[in-house]
Amino acid sequence: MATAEVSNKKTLKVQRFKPSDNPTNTYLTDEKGVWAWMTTVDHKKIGIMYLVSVAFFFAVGGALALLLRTELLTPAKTFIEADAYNQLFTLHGAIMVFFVLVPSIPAALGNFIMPMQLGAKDVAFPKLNLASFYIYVIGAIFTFIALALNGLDTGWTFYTPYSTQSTTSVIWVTMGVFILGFSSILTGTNFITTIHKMRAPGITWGKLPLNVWALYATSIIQVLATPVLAITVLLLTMERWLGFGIFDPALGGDPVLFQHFFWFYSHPAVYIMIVPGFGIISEVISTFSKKTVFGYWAIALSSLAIAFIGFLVWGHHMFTSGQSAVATTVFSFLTFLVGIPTGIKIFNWIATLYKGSIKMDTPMIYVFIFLFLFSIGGFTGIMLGALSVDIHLHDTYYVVAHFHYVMMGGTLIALLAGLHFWWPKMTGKLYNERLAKIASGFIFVGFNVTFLPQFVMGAQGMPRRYYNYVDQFTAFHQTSTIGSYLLGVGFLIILYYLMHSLFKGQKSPANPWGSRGLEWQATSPPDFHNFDHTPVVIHGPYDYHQPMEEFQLGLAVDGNGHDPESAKKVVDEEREDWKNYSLG
Amino acid sequence: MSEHNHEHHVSSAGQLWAIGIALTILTILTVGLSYVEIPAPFDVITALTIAFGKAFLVAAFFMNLYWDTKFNSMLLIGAFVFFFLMVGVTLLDTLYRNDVIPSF
Amino acid sequence: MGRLFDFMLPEAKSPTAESTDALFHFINEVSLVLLIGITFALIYFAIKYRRKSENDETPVITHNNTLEITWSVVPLLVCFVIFGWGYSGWLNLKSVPDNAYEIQVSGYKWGWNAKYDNGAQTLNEIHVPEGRPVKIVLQSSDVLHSFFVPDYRVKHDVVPGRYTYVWFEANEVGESQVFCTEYCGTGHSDMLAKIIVHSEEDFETWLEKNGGGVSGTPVEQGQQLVQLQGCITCHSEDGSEKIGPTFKGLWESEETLTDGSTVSVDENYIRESILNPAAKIVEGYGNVMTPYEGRISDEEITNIIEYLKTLK
Amino acid sequence: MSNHSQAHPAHLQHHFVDSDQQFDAAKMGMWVFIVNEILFFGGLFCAYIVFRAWYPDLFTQAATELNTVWGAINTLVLIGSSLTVAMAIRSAQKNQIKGLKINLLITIALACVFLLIKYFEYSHKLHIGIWPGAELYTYEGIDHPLAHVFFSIYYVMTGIHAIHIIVGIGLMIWIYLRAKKNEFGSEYYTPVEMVGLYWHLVDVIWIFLFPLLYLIE
Repeated sequence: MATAEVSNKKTLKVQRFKPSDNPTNTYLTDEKGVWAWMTTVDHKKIGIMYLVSVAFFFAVGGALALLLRTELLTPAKTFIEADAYNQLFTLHGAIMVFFVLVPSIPAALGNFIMPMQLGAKDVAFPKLNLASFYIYVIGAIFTFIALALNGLDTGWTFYTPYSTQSTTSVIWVTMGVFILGFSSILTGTNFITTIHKMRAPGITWGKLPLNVWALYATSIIQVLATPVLAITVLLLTMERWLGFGIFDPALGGDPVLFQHFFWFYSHPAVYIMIVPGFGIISEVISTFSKKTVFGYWAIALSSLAIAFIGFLVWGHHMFTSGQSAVATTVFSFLTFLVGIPTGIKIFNWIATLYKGSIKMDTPMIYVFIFLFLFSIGGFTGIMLGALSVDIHLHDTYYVVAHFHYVMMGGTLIALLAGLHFWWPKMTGKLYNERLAKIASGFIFVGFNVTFLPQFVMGAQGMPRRYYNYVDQFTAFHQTSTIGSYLLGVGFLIILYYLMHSLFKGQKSPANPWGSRGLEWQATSPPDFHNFDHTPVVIHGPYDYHQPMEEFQLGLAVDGNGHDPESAKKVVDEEREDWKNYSLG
Repeated sequence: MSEHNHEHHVSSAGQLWAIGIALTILTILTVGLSYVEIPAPFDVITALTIAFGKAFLVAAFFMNLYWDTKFNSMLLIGAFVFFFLMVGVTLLDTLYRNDVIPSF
Repeated sequence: MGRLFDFMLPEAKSPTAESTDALFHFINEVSLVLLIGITFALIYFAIKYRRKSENDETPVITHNNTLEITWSVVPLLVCFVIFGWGYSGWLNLKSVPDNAYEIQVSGYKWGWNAKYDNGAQTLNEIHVPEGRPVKIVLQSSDVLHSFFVPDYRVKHDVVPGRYTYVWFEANEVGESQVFCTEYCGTGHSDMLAKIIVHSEEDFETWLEKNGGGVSGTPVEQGQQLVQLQGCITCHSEDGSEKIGPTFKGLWESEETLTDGSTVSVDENYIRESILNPAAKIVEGYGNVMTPYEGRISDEEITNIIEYLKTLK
Repeated sequence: MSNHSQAHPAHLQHHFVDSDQQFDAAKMGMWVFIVNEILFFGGLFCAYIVFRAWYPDLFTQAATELNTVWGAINTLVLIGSSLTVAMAIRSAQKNQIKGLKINLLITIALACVFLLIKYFEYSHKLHIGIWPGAELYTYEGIDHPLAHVFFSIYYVMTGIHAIHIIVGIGLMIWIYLRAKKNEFGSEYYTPVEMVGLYWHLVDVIWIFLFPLLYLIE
């Protein structure tokens, strides 16, 4: 027993709780059976359900991508018709954006990890959390109904007036997106409240893990931007159904206004996808360098800066659209401003490595891959922000390559880093490190072989969304297709060893990486309530110079720490005293 | 787990009624003014000023923001700020479509 | 010149490309330097500071204000330079010289129709003079398209209900590719055109020869119209399979519609199919054609019908 | 984690430390939700502002078709209901369950009056051919080619607002039924306060809709 001084100068009676390496009672054993999972309000199980859904949709979207790339092996028809091709790329985009990238990190990994990093038992509104999962499922069902009917061929951007004239099932998908939006909104609402109200004693804003900061910034964007998407697709539905005349020029509307509405959500949505990835990178890079993150506040606040400025740059998707010259100028200028906080993060991460103790385990390998690929994504983003150059590159494969470098090379690689990092925490199992490294090699090589040629052919003038193409681009397209197959192989290897680990994997200790993060001070896999006690935090999450014992503190109380009065018990002792707590 | 331990504010009935009456008077005022000829931009400005005044009364006293934590007020103000940014930046396009070259 | 990233861009054939290309190379070269720096730092740190034992002690380096400010402000300044550069290049793309030759180009699903000042018309070919600024005034008759000429580094969306424009100055005789870069449906990737650059004299000759629009007997006029109106983008004249039913042998044939009923092809059916194509869709084809209501005169329809009668 | 301590009040959910934390979290969550409601309607207001700036004539002409008197009466009805819902929360805070129930019933009644007036306004317009969207719009009293656009915006704004009113009525019936079971009192009235916040928001939105749609001729 000892006491610890926490943020608001309150002295609490604490003791050490060392997580067991062989937990008997975990969230996985607590309630079993399909029904228990489907009705659970446990953020960990909901996170896992999201993860499985996201993986499923990623497999679907990835398979579509391979079909697309196969079709593009030859300049004319290879094996599918133009209309089918148009449907495939629309679905690939819509599924990857709405069903994979947006929920991937916040709703899957974030749901599982974030409350644990706060030392909370759950998110603030657990039932709402379950509801958002089911809203996501309902949104998905609507989309699949559309597929069963006439499909969708508008591109994931739904530009009017094509989308008001298309004979495919646009309304089903827009309703699906409308519903899906609420899933995202509710997750964001839940997270903001959780981060504000559910922090364990001692977790001040300055001791918040950077992953939580990133999710906080993400949630703000989700809450502010997603409602506008909802209203946009609602108006689009009305435009198709009743001929509202707001977006369709034939009825007196303005198609460029639709683009404003659409990108007011969809550009910030890019940050909904990438900012949580930044959080994962910060966690992993610190753990595998055993070192304090360099520039904690720079990284934390740059996420908020990105969230804010990210709202004011949507028009850079519209430089050639016919928006006013003033708007174009302002949007271009602001676009460069949003590049700066992103650059700051990259420099800070690299500085974190300096004089660290670097271990190249799989999560760290993915961080390195991320830093390389995302830098390319960032530089080409600067290229696209420059007005005159964007006129040439807009809507070519250069843009396709750019956003794949950011979304796949950034978000998805960060997701893989996070998945490999927290896999032992989530499942209590270790995976095959050798296979994991081989797979990461396939992914790195495959990715670059797929997308580097697209930069070149884009700059040469190859437009995106083309079913047929002129002969000069054949070699680039074929290289790209081969790369996509390599990527596919990489993902299959990952699927194999993760499944193997799940059923036959070696048992993981509570904290296999020696991380100081609070989530690692619970058992692997965690207890139903995450912690057996109320954690008390006295050090920052990356204070690797402090002994591990001091990261394992909790309120010292008889029983289980659930007594509401215990949190308020103030013990009248000096700060130095806590150091004398018994380690037994 | 932070920032709690405050007393919940209980408004007096008189106070609530006073706000209700103020809102009614403002409504009658704005309707009345709509029958008065006010030159072009100022009619909208007056109507919106009154609307914002009414919204302020509702938010501050019916929704208890006046007594609540500052953060909730910040949320509300933030929402309006982002709304105005959205409208403002959209208008940068829609109002200036005819200028071929930016006129600044 | 021989810049490092020359291989990425097509050869520039208009002065409008100069500023764009210079900036493209500048950003690429700066990025490459930074990328090499980042990659080198990553690899160097990973090797130099690799973990030697699980008990490694690491120094506590929380931040360094000088460094933070440097790597915030320097990139910011570089970005300002890029912004200004891009902005001035873009202003040039917007400022059409006064002496520009104007061509009206209309995008439709799926082709480009060009009209010249003396009434000449061309389909999917835009003839321009060499060494003289050309302003292409763009309009769309159905959905969004985008007019893109990689050789000139110009692009603009073609918006229904509005006029937009691009300008360039072709500096050598030859051909340049035009792409549609705004997704517009089934034939999006076939919505190609060629810009054909003539020397100044050749262009005048060409213009005179093709001036005055369609001419000749009704059948001849009809033949020109199916070209200019873009019918042949989707309907072949020789019986080959395209997006819509072929014209060959169409006249007085029996067509089965999507609802299972049949219709015999006569004047009124063809007229209806031009003005309101959605009314009767032939089995096996999609409802993708743009209605020509308001875009074609009765006389022109009659001439087209006369021409179709000849395609046995 | 099985044995909850005896001091636990029935309404306290397991993952909160105490009632204060639970109340604060709920309230903050509600405010975040209000933020996204504002942005949701914000999209519609944005469309309104853009079209109004483009076609000021259309808006002044078309607004004459809207009945200012009924609009004003509806505004007063909603303000009244906001007052009663505030009184309901006050009653709950002071443990006056009877007052809570009466105030809720008055609020529900006023909300129904609002919908009734809205119903008459809608049916009159539909009757003379003012339908949302170009396909159904047949009214010829407004000499402007884009008259249907104004009414599309009018219907979607007031329509979504009306859906919010209907949801609000449902929520208040739910609160009323829980109040009848004596679930609320000065110790626990979080749901009453949350529904109250929602209802005030619906009121605030109407406070803006009314002058923008009805008072611009």
